[in-house]
Amino acid sequence: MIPVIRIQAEDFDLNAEVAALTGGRADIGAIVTFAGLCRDEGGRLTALELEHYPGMAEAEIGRVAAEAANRWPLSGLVAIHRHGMIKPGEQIVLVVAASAHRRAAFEAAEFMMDYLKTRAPFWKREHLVDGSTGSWVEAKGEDDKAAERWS
Amino acid sequence: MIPVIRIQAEDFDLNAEVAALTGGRADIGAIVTFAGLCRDEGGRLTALELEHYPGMAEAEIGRVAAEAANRWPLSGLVAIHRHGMIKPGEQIVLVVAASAHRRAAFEAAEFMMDYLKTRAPFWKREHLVDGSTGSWVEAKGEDDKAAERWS
Amino acid sequence: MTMTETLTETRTRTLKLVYFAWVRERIGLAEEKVELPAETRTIADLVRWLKTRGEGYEAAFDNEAIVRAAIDHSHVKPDAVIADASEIAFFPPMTGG
Amino acid sequence: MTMTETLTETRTRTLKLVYFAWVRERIGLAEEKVELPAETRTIADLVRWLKTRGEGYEAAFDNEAIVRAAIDHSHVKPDAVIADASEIAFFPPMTGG
Repeated sequence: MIPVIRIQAEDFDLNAEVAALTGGRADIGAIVTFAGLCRDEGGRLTALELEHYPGMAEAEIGRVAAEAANRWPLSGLVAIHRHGMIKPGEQIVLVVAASAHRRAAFEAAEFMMDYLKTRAPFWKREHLVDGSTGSWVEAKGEDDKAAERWS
Repeated sequence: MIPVIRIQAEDFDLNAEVAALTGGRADIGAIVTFAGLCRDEGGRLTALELEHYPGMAEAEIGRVAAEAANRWPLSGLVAIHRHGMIKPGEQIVLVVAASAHRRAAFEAAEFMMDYLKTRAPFWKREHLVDGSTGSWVEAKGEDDKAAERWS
Repeated sequence: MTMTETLTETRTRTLKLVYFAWVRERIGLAEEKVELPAETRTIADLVRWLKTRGEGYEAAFDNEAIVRAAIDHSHVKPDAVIADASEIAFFPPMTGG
Repeated sequence: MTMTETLTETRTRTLKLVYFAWVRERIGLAEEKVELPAETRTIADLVRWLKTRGEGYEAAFDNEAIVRAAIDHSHVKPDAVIADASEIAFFPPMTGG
């Protein structure tokens, strides 16, 4: 199982990613997808700007994916992270985990997201409705705690 | 938040269900989908036949969905369960859970699946490659244990 | 005849029974209407009575503990009171999802 | 000159530094090449030296504990040895996902 890792400015398509992973197979029983979307924070934001560290982003997500593949019997694993300007309602990140059984697929997807949040080199900055550039989003302690669950 | 519950013979489309749930909204940060697929069990099966209890299937899944909506702050919840003959590789069940944050979406989707497995009135029968009708699938103790986690 | 007996007899009535999966196959019926005997108060009472109705029923309820029941589309335990139910279902443990 | 000093001087070399998010903004550079002083053995040594290079660096590393580092695309702790790294990155805690 070779994980699919992509860092891109373009949007992604849930059906297409799932189809690429399952096409022609009859041994997959469970597919869990996670899509992270940009929120407008109660109408405060016009966009989130995502800066990333090219090269390291792919490498780090690849390491997280390899760890997931090592922990759970996965039939397929996809992780796509966008960068650049993303508007409220648009997709930011996608994880797809497929396995024979549901528990592995759920856990692997949740593990991927908890680790992406704390280890993938991406930084979010707010763009506000008054046209100004807001502040950098602060990392949340709860995200570190979520990631620690798996260690 | 009114859960979408459908019991149907027809297949469903992941993108369409997610779009129906998120369309025009900017307060959703996390969408978790679970799709359960028919496996061929190492080439042994040509199909799974799903019998269900019409009326009770909708009512019971509705009760499980209401409980999920009560436990987690959900922006949307979809549960679709197919019946009839389903071939290996085809989709059987779909759950979509949307929330502002990922933990609620993941937990609600997993809760829905654990409860669907043990409480929704559906029964699977195997159809074998030699053309014969195989046995009814036996319930798994691990599914009961999975559901008990939430009580 | 005591007052209690009169009330019990008044409540005797026709009930719809539905069966699924191997319970359906063993009984040989998907559904039927039965006249519920007056002394049949709970699901367990009903199962006991059904088992007197022939080999198919006996086979279906051979391992009583495994067969699940629902009253009017809600899961119930064997000690559940039938009361004014209109449809009672019997089926194996669920294997959907 | 001792043997050790000779070896240390031999290892002095040019290193690429890259900065992200508010670390980049405070320093005012996305990347730069620096001549690493011979005594700069760990990430913590490098941070100490960078802070002597001006206000922007001081502001970026004002709260040293919060700034993360990576050597050649891998997260490292402040006590990590730079050794023969070719690219070192400094950035705030990640907020992707």
